[in-house]
Amino acid sequence: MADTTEKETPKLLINVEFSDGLETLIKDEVLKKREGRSCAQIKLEETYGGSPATIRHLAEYIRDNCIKSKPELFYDKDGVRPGILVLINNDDWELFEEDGIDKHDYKLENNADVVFISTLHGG
Amino acid sequence: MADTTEKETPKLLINVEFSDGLETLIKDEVLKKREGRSCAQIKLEETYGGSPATIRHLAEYIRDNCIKSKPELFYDKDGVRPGILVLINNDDWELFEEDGIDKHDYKLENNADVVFISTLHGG
Amino acid sequence: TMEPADQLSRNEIQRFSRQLVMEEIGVEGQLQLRNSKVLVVGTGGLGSPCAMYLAAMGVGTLGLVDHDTVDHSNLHRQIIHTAGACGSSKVISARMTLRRLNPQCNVRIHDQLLDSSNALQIMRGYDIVIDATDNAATRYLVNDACVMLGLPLVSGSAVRLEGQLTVLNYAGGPCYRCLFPVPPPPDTVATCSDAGVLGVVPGVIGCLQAMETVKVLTGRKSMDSPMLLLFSYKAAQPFRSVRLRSRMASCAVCGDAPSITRLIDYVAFCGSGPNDKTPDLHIL
Amino acid sequence: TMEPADQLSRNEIQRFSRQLVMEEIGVEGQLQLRNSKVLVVGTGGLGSPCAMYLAAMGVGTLGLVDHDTVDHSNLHRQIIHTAGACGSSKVISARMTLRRLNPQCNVRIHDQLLDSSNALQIMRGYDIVIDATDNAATRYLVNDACVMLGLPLVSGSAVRLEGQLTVLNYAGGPCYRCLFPVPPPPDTVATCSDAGVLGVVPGVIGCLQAMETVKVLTGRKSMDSPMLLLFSYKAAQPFRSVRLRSRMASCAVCGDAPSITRLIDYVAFCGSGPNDKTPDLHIL
Ligand SMILES: [Zn+2]
Ligand SMILES: [Zn+2]
Repeated sequence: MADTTEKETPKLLINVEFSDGLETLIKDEVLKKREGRSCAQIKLEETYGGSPATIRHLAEYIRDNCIKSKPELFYDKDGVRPGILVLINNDDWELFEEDGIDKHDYKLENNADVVFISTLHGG
Repeated sequence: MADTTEKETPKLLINVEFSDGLETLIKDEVLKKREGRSCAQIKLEETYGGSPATIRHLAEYIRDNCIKSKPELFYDKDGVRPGILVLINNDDWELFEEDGIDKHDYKLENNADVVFISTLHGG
Repeated sequence: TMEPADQLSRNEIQRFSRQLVMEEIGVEGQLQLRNSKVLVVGTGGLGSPCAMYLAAMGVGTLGLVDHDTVDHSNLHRQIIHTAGACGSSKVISARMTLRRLNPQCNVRIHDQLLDSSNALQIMRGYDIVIDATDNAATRYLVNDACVMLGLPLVSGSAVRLEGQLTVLNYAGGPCYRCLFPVPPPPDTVATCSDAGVLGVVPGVIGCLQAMETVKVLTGRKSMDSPMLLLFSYKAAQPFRSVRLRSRMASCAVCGDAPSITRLIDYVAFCGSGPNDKTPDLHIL
Repeated sequence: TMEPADQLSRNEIQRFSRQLVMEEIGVEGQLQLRNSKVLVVGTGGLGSPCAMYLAAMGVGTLGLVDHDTVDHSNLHRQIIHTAGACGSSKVISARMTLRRLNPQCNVRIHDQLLDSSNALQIMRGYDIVIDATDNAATRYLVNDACVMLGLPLVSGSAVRLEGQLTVLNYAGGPCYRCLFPVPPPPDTVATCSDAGVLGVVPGVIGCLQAMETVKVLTGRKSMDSPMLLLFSYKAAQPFRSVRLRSRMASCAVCGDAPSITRLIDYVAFCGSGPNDKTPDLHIL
């Protein structure tokens, strides 16, 4: 049971990585290099308006707090912008989309690993 | 507490993989293909003569029960033969050698992952 | 064109002896390579090693599509082209190198910009297609044509210090549009020209494209869950394999009720084309 | 020999522009490559792509050691050699290809079998050594000479459908003898000649050797725990990175009290040499 009397609101800790160019969008103070990868630990509320935190809450948090400029290069009106692949615990987030439920509404657990990757087109 | 009254002796289940040619030494009936890798699940006793099961017990078990022929190509008088690298939970087993304690005496836990890899010399 | 063979020549037995001794290739696999027709779209950083290894390993017919000419700034990564070929047609330069490597390989060149008017005609008759292109519009074009022709697509890409590899439209797996139904905004697409690329990065991915092609041609490609391989020069663990979605029933081209049944205008669809310079934004 | 340069020529700026735009290389990194001397031991399956990409990317001086001649059975994987070079010296054939790719690269050839009598002399003066050899005895020889000369060693190997890669004798990491103090029994050592090899497998590893070399030369190689990269054609996840031990204080050549302080007889040590045919055991 969550104890909400005096203490801080419970938080979720999400391990986020930005890859294949997306890291250039993110503020330097947010990024930590971990074994040559660009990572960030992001604290979310456990619930937003009574509902559990989802990928959408994470992406909106990043858009609002972590992007240097041009948040639309990360998140457009419909969600994470086209051309960004999202991995949840190292699997394509589409594997978690259930019938009729958008993948943005995937519920995050504490300590989840989320990777945002830009698709590459060059060669 | 281990209950040794009526039931089977407790067992350790070890996930073993043979790689880079070593799989050709192993009996077909022992090997299972898992995502293109040559694996085996090996059951060890929790203890041997009162001492916990180690890599040496695992290697001797393999030598005695899993090798098609020529066990000396896997295990010589001193242990796992030269030219075989052993990974415990995906790390070089040498990382687990402690002062004065041979790496063969590393204690195995239930569900440990052990990989035996032949060094390659060709090019 | 090459007649299908049902046995290897003495010359081939000698040349491919190191592949013939392995049960995973063997005479049967070598004949499958010999009787295969592979189309490599793009003879740049990815297409260079990919085409060279496919020819060297014994693929019988290799098609090359490219409309470009060799430039000095290509040479650090496009190892199929020599310094002396600067200014010449890429497919002609590439064919010369492939002939030097394996004179028995039948190299067909298509010195054209692949577009909606010619793609199906060029691609028809091949067994598998390698996407070694350098822009989003051509990637959607190649994908849609592969779906329409029922061809597996070995897709690779590389920019800066990163690379990506996946086999598409194969064994119930996704096509490119299943993964990316909506094209990225043009100003988010980095090219090798403006973002740069380390020469060996497309080298690694191009080799792996040749490897995946051999797996498909010899029937050794796993039908299990489709995977995406991610490569990063800077990471302590430079490779990562990721499980991908299956084919999407909702896909506009390979789905259950496709809305795209003939090739469209891909430059309009993506908002930029193969010849566009990327806006000077220096972001990916 | 080449004088060290402190700026790039116009030709180099054009040729390497795609590498110059990246901060991880840039002008400084490109000059480091330009002023580096890299020795590639072996111009076979691993040495072919490795030397080609190093020359293409702008390494200034590239040494090649090999005593062998090109054989038809090499061509499926040794893409530095053309079919027309069969019968010729490998280092001469390799130099011809490298000159075509980058005439500015200074290629030094050593048309010799590397052995204890000549190794230190050949290797001295290089900044880094690539082990692209094909037998255990030469691997111990190259390792010991690198330790004695204080040179990092980029070690690659490939047989059948598997490959291995690691950087040795670098930043407190292990040398080859730290990993393998005792040589393997000769009848457990598979060679490409008898066990076979798929052409592109050494291609992948050779490219990755070139990549690791660039990291070391430009000072971008992580000093963190040493890693071994394992590659397998058949695995759904074809790469695996493994943490390795550090340098062993007990190592006979790089340890705190080395017993090997000059080169030994490596053929006797391993029980087989570079020219031996492996016994017909067909196991690895
Ligand atoms: Zn689709
Ligand atoms: Zn050592």
